[in-house]
Amino acid sequence: MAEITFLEALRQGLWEEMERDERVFILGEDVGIYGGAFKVTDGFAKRFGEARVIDTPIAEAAIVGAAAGAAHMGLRPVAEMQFIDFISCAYDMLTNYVATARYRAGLSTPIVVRGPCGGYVRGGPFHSQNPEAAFLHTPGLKIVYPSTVRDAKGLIKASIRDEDPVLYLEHKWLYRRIKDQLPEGDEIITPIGKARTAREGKHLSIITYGATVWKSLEAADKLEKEDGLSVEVVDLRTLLPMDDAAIVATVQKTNKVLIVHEDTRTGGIAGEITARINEQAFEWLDGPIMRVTAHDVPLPYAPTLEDFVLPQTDDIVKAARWLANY
Amino acid sequence: MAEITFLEALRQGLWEEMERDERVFILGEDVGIYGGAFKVTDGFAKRFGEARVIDTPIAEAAIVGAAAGAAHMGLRPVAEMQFIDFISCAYDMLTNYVATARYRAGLSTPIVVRGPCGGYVRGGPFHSQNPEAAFLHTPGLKIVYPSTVRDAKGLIKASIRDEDPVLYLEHKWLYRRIKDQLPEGDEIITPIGKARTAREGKHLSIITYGATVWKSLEAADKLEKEDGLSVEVVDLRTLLPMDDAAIVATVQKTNKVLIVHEDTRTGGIAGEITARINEQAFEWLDGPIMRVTAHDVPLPYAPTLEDFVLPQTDDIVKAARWLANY
Amino acid sequence: MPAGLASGQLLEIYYYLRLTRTLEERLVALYRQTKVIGGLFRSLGQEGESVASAYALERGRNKDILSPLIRNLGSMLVMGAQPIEILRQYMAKANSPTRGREQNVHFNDLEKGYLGQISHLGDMVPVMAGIAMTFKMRREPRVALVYVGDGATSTGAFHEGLNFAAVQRLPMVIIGEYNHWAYSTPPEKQFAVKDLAEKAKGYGIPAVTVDGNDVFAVYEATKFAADRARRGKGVHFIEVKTYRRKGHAEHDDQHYVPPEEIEQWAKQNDPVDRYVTRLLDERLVTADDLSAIDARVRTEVDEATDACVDEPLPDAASALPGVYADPPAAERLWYRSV
Amino acid sequence: MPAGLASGQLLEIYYYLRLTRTLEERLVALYRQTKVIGGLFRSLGQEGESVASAYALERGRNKDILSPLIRNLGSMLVMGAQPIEILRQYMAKANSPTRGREQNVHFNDLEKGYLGQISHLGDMVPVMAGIAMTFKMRREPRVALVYVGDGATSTGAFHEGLNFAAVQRLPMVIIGEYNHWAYSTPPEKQFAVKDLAEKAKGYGIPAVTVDGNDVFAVYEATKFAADRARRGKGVHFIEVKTYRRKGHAEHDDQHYVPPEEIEQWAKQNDPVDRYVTRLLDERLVTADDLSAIDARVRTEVDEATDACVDEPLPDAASALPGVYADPPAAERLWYRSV
Ligand SMILES: Cc1ncc(C[n+]2csc(CCOP(=O)(O)OP(=O)(O)O)c2C)c(N)n1
Ligand SMILES: Cc1ncc(C[n+]2csc(CCOP(=O)(O)OP(=O)(O)O)c2C)c(N)n1
Ligand SMILES: [Mg+2]
Ligand SMILES: [Mg+2]
Repeated sequence: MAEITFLEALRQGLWEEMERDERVFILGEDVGIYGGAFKVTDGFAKRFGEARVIDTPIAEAAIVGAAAGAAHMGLRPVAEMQFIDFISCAYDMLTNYVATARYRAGLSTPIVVRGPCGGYVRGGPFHSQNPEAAFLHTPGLKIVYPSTVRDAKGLIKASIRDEDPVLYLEHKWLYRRIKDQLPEGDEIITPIGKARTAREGKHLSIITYGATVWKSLEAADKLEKEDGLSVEVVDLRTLLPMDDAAIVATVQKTNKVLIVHEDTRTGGIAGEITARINEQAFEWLDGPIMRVTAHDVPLPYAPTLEDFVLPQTDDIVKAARWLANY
Repeated sequence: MAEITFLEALRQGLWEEMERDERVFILGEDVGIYGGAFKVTDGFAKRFGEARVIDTPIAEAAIVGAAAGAAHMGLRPVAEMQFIDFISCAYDMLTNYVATARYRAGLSTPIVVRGPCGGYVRGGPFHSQNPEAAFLHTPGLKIVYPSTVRDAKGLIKASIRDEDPVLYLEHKWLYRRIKDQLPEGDEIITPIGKARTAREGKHLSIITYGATVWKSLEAADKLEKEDGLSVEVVDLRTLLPMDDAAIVATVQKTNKVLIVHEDTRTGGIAGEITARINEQAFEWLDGPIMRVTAHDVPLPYAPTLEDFVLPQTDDIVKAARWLANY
Repeated sequence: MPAGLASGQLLEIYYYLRLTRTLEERLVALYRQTKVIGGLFRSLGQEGESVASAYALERGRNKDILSPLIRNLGSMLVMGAQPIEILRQYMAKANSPTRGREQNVHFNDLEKGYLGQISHLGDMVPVMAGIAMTFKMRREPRVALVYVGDGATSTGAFHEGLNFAAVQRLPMVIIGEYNHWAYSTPPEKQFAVKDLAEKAKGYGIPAVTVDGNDVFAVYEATKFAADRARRGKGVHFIEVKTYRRKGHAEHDDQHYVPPEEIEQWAKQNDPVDRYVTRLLDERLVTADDLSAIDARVRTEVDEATDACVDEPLPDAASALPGVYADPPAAERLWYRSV
Repeated sequence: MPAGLASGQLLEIYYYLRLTRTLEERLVALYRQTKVIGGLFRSLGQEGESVASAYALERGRNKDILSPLIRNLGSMLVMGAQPIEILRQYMAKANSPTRGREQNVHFNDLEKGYLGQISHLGDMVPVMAGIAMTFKMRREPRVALVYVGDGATSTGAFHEGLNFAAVQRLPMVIIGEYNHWAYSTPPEKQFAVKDLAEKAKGYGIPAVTVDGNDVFAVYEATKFAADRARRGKGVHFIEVKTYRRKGHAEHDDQHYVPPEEIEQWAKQNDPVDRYVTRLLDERLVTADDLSAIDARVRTEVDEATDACVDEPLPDAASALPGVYADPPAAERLWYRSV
């Protein structure tokens, strides 16, 4: 069993689905001969032909809209946003046309829109975004956000097979940094809508997703060593629909919750999680639900500024300590 | 002092600012001779000329983008979205270009983007939206949402005078339903960033904004009469930046919070409010922060369905009772 | 026979023209009785282009697919939408195609060949490009036809979708409806070219301008374009010059329109009148044929109305299912069951 | 004198061409030393059109305004941006125009006459239309010039902005850069017309195609278009045919490009070489004039580099102020002070 990167796992998942199901095809900017800005579709055009790996004009609304039309007709399009930041140009198409299609008109629209998101890579304000919060109040859309090699593969396969539109967010900082071995042979599918306990613990729960899962795990180790604290880390994996059961379970287990995400504090999805815990497990809380997030600014480009704005392992440690002592 | 409608108050505010400051101009679809789909700018083209009341092509991104360019040069554009639902077409321009301009490049961009929002009017999924949550994690943007005749006028004037971009949301259901008298002569300005106590109370707080302020007040009367409950109603008025002081104050006063909004539950801004209360006033809570919101579906068109999906006065009454007895 | 249409077909076209107009008049009556929920949009004076363009397509199970706008009721009827479906939609009945979830002509039947629009103008162009792309990938001899208003050509979605389709040489036909108004906005405030066809040429596709109130001209232009697309020759743009004789919707009093202008179009350039005149002048059909159809249409619209006007609105709780295939239904909010 | 340019001006243009190329070469060196943060974008082979088009504008305090893209470094230098500002931007220095908040050429000086782009392609077209609209409203004899790549013409924002400007007859010039690539995508996958000028004609504005590597041709075309716009005659589109000789950014190995193609453009059609050859052939300047400028440029770039290469990055906490005019700064997060 060879070690593969997060990016390679995603690539494998896409490849296997293309092999398995001829209805699956890819469209996006520079996804063909070039293989995509991050090489996620490297070699696909060669293997599957340009008819199934389509280089499009620079037109995100058209990419998502055309994917929707093809999906209505029974195909399984996977649309790439070169950077997820550019999905803002397809915001109308995705929220108004695609997400509502089944409900308003009984149309099935099984598309996957995927792309590189997230910071910690000196990308500046327009190549580092986390768009999940903008799509969270979009009934009809699903949002997945893997943090592990296994889930990178398992969630892309599940997303392609899902009957509804899925926004698949892949963190650039994880692409080549995270490596793991995957069992060959048996098929890896990660169910959509199910969170994962990344680390068992009893004193305090960190609920998170994406890149900050790793920073939270780092913080948990530190807290174990330095403070003897046992911290549970829950990796949501799917943001919409949310896994209430898993959230409530960890609250009932540790009675203290720290929510960590990379998005800005105001309007980030920590708010929604906090509200759900209030409604479903208020009595179990031994302290306030607290947030560790980015500052409320557009993400600046200089390393010193980006590091200051984004949540770091030490921030999580500090916040967790405070909450543990509460 | 004559009674005027919410819509007329907004109109007066716009009119007065156009009279006061020649840098102010209006652009949008059918805002000129026609006076706008809801007649908010009726008579403006006649009075101020077509050079200051500009009928544009159907191009929301161009409307917002052109407004931004003019604002950089020192003008004060007020852009109308014919229905706020169509702001989704300018989502990229508003969140990426406009909102970040001051921070990333030191550009001042004092524009107002305004338009009719909200349901209860049989508008169906694309003429009833509440977009505030999609813009809440947009540092650099301000969001105001008046519920009274006075604030309709006071907030449009404050928005036009603000140095930063403001999204001004006006609820269609309030346009002609809400009437009030405004003192002639003295100028009405509602400060951005300050909530309003719509009703004093001591047993429970309802935090809300927009059309549901009125439904909450109705519920409060009912609860007073039928249950002898004294319910405080806080009208946020500004959603971004949020008035934490007012939120904390009401929590400390009543110790129980019900958040009511018309937007869908998941991803609506009740989440953010809940998180802020947790962080700043957890110890003051005698019960969980609960939400009364729309169901998580696109807003359907049939009266029976719309009434079921949207929060109604009775829902607020039921939820408040439950919380009061908690 | 003009445009190679047999007299049976000529009468069928007349039937759809008459049905469109009569059905809309019925909707006006229901609107005045406040039975219609929300706005009412008329295609008065534009029925010709909607009916003729749709009639030029291949119809029947899984043939061509079109995407109508609010003023293309006629095209949906041609593709097989039933008057009672339209009436139910406008009255938001439980039995309407969208079960009261969406408005007026916003519904679809992909097998019959129409995809319902959403309100956001321009969005259907990329979506229909995707449908055309599927036809091309599967090598099916099918065509996607999308209508776009003169105003909607200003949207970014129109541009992205048309350019996408042009580059991929997709089997798509676009009908650009130059009806002189976008709500209250005239063409000269919408674009700086005289004809929409000039605009379309900038996408590297053939574009023609035809008299939109001449049923035969629209039929022939669409047939030519559709056949060409079917043969793999790519996108074709057809501008139809017509006139929106009613307001944007019933509430709109058209104060911004010179009244004589409407008069003139009504008197001298009504697509149905022109069609009838030609049929009779050239003795292609008899006056009796036509009045028989008028009678049949009246009966059908009456029967459809009677059959559904008193139907119930949807059951409230039916608002929850169907947001996703799985999970099956959105949850009912907690306080509804305390 | 060609294009009515005095020899002083001819040398000034040469100075900007040389400065652009030398400065970019310096950036490559700094990039290899990992002193540049993020990507590095070259305009090698396109310096001519950037410099010539900007040089044709009226420059100085509050005159014309342009909006450069990542490959229009030359145009910014012409408008008065300083080499040290560019170097600081690429190295995210505290003293950079955006104080480390934004990248490379994403910064502005509206008085000097340039507005920084954002990454989202097409968005600057509506924004520059707004600036042109202001000139028109105030009856100022000023022009807005916006660059757009062949790929970016596919965006909805380009379409909405250009159409908006065309309808309003705004004093705007668009330079459409046909440099044969959009990242790895060739024009034939981007649009179905041969020339961008054909596309532009669909907006009802004049559009010309010029040899983008002929400095004089670009200068004259831009001067004509700008003067015309200044006289209130509206938008003008200029397509410049050129070639992107480097990859999309330094990381891009261009494996998708036939190598001989790059070779050929470098050998036979380099804008700087062509400019120099003409100046010397026509004895408009002497070789010494030019080498003097080369030396001056080297010194300036050396001095600018030395002056800033060791400057500090921004102080971390400087990330907070300036999101709004009021409130003055975003709050520091609670756990940073526990
Ligand atoms: C993106 C978007 N912006 C604005 C509107 C509001 N609106 C609805 S119809 C209309 C006018 C449409 O004119 P046109 O495209 O010419 O179609 P017509 O009504 O003439 O058939 C407008 C502005 C919309 N539906 N979508
Ligand atoms: C809306 C949007 N989509 C995608 C991108 C990613 N992207 C950055 S540059 C580029 C290619 C641009 O090509 P072109 O417009 O021809 O400019 P050139 O690089 O040739 O100068 C792409 C696709 C973007 N910046 N914005
Ligand atoms: Mg029209
Ligand atoms: Mg290019």
